Amino acid sequence: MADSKLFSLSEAIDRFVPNGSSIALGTAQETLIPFAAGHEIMRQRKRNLTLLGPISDILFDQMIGAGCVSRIRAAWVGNVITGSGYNFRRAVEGGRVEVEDHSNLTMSMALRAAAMGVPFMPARTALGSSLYETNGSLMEMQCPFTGETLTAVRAIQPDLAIIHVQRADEYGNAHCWGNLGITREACLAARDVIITAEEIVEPEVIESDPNRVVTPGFRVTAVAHAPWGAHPSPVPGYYNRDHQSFLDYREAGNTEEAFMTWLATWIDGVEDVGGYRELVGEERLDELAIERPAPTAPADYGY
Amino acid sequence: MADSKLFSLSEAIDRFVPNGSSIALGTAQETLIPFAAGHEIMRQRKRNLTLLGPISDILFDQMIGAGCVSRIRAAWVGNVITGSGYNFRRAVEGGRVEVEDHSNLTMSMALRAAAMGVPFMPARTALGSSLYETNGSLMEMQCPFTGETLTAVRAIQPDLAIIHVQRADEYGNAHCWGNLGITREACLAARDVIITAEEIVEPEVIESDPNRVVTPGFRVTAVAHAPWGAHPSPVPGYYNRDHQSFLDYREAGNTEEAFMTWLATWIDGVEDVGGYRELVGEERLDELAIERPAPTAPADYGY
Amino acid sequence: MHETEYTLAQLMVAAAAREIEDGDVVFVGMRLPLLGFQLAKNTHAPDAVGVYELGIVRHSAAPEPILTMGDLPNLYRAQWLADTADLMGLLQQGYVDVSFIGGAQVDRYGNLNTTYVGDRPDDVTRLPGSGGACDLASLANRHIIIMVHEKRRFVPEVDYTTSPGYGDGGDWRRRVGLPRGGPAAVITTRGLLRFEEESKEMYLATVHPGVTVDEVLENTGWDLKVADDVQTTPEPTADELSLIERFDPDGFWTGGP
Amino acid sequence: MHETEYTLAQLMVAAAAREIEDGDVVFVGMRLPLLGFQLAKNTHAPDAVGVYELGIVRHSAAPEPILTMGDLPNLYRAQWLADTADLMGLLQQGYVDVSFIGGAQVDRYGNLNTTYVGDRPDDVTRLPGSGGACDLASLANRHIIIMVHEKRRFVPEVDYTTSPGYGDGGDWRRRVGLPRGGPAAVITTRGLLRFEEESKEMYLATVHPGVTVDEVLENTGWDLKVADDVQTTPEPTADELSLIERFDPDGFWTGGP
Repeated sequence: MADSKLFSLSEAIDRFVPNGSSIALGTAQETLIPFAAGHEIMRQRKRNLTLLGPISDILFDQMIGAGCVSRIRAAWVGNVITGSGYNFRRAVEGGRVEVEDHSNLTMSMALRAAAMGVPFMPARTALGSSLYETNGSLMEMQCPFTGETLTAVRAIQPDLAIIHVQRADEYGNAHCWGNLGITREACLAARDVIITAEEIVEPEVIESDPNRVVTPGFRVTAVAHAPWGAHPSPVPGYYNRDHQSFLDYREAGNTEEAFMTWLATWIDGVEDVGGYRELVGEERLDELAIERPAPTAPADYGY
Repeated sequence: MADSKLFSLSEAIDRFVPNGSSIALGTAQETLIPFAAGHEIMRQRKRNLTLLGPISDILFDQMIGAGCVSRIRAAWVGNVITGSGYNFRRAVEGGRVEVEDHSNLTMSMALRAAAMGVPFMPARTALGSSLYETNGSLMEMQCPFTGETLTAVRAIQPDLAIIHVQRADEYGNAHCWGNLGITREACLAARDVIITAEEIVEPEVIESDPNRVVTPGFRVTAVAHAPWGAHPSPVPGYYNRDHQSFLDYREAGNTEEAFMTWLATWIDGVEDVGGYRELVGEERLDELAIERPAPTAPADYGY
Repeated sequence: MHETEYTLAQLMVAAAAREIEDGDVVFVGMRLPLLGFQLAKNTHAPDAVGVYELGIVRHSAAPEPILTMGDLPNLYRAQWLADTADLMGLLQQGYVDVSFIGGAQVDRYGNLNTTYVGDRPDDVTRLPGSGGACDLASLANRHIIIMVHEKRRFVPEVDYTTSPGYGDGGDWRRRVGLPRGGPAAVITTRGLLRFEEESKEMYLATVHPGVTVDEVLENTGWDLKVADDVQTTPEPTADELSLIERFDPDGFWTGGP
Repeated sequence: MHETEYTLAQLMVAAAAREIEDGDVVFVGMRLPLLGFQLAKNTHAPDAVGVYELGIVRHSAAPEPILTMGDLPNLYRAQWLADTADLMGLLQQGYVDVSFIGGAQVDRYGNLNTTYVGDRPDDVTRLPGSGGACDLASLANRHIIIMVHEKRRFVPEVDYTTSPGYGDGGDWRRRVGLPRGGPAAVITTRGLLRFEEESKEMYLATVHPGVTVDEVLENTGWDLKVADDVQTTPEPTADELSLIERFDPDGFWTGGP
């Protein structure tokens, strides 16, 4: 059997996220956002990172505020239910962060191109838009067969994809369910994949349903156990979205000072995701619990 | 709620498979081959069909032998465990069937291009091969970013995709598991989708696991109940591969005369998949049953 | 702003719902459209299909109120949970009938800006960006724009085209290679605007109850065309209001102005 | 053909297994390679990963003998069941270390034909076609060819290049744009052949027990080069034979000649 890939989250981030890395995260968009991993990256003050994603729901803004980020290649950075991300806004307006402006479609095609091992993907979006002015990964092209004008999207191969899943085994085999966003493409495109999981389970659990496996285990670099590791975003089967945290964050990001207080409290003020959970408080977490379970009808893989 | 899309298999084929249609089938390759649907097409003597697929395990050969087919766009046509398909061979050598020679990769990209709504997909395969001489859907191109030489694969939009699945509801929502081959692309690319299913179940069963749904129900045209509808190919969770049928078929296809006897017996000699099951015989089918069930670990979609 | 028995947001949600036809495949966006789709589903468009960029396709309505499309009730008993790319394929193929997007700036041809306001690179305000908006504006058969109607937002020409409308008018979309679509309506805090058949220039179609045409013109940054017979935007019915309140019980999106 | 305590097919399976290194990602083909991979997994390459074009990735060996890659035991407890396109992505990215393909015709540069034998369009024999063979020959880091060694099959130039080898030799692959790879060995019914470093021309490396070099030359359609020190292909060990018999208990693939 292969060697275990199980690490503590802090060790996984320390070993596999060098300064200057390009990282795809938040790939499922509003669900399964790897907040615990992002927070550990902030705690370790990684530097000059490039963040890749479709829409990003406050995690990118937090990592920018912590000074970890020099470049963003994404479709949307902000706070989904309140609007702007103020650290992002200040960093861009202050010229401290470079942005490549994607749409959800161009970002998914950039990662799919890398996942397919080809240098670009053709698309029909963004023609006539200003995205061409602020995204060097887009180029107009003619279809070799029909002559139609298309948008060629250049492949983006992340150094890392960091994803949060429901359950994984210690060898990197993981089950992920719900809306997948661009998670599959990101994992297949990335050189290394780091998985944080609500639960670490026996390999038999994962092997019982190979169609639910998010990416082949042999491509995964590290697995870390991070219960509530996607809070305040929702995890299908585990907990609901903590809307209040997103609402509170609007104030936290509002000014540089306010954010420094937030950073000192929620990141540097706790040791790990366990400390974070305590700070959120059991009562608050209990309110997010799944109250109406809805298990799947079984499928059979026997012979 | 939407209207029911449930039809008898014979009515579904009669209504939705006009002569001259282009049809993707056998998209999971060796598993879940829609034999019952293919046999009904033969029974109704549909004409001038174009068959699309990756590798095809004897079904294409049978449909060619029945005179239903004028064109093949596929990567491989034969009998996987014995080799050549003799009806295919005779038809091509006699100039009665036109062939566009694909590889599994070029066929999957041709369908994915249509599924993505773009006129082509770039690939790195087949450069320097003779596929270019017998496949007008391939063209050399340069990457607009890197200048690398690539194979552009032209989109193929089938009139129909016909797939066999484990279970479906009457509205076209279906669960399919196992190796998927190019099934997802074929369904998303096709104008119409016909589904044959081992079981017709309540919508709640399908809705309990939306990640296992093979294609969105609103894109499906018809659903037909066809137990053992993939025999002699295997169906995960339902029955194993009937190797003897594939071995027997080698002789059946060997000469035109032999095939006419096979056709009279297995297609025209039975009324439907029910009659086919009787002809195969209960004892033989029992031997194919799943002896070692292996149910999946449940996932939860509650809130 | 309004002194009636419904809020402006509720009026706009009802107007958005009316843009959806039964059987439509709707690419549902954030905020008010999220409610507009649910309202249409529960009134005149029971067979509409909702597509959400995260990778969700729904035929039934979510069983509980949701604040955002990623809330778990919106995944429960979905028709399909898949990859964003799969849904982008539906969009590029032309299967999406209508979509909704909001913005910070719009111009007379319906071009929308949600990225940079001001002069790049130095004197600019940075906004969140496209998300899926550029894709929806490029590829849906029609799209609906939701706007706060202010002079600084209704400008002769947007500073940045995040989501293409009709460019500089006429057959611009065909010329740049967009396969179809364009904005069908702009639902604002003051009225509802549409686009001329040939020129593709925006014009005022209806004003909301209590709003005058002059008020709209004063709050538009160019010489806005006005329909010959400007009507009043229909008020939400009692049934519509009770449904909207069911979907947004705390008035998070549709509470008072 | 052979009068020993093992069959020729068993010898070839053992030779195929030896081409797999531990940790390799192996794109497993039909017939003998199916057994070669299982043999390697159970001997010197326990950490090899098997990839099957149908959409299967396996780390553990199948729990029961299988006749073909689509047999349900080959799906049971797979590491991943996915789309063919996903695996083609692994292949195009360069993650596949080694693959195996068979053919009807091969030439001195390892170009393989499994599509048309004879002169198109009139005087031809039609074979099944590429399947995934063209992709594996184009994109795996190396591929192994399995052949019946007959003069009519070992031709100076193939009638149709289904699966590119080294074209006309030298740096042909780079010239036509193939990103990597090429045949590393040809395992035949008479011996094992490899390719010269520079010219990429095929040469005889080992002959199977009981086969002479002359016999190989007589059955090759061109003036085949021969290694200075032609060795004898190692016979399968008793352990290897018992494993092969476990994977192919009825001798379907490895029964007598």
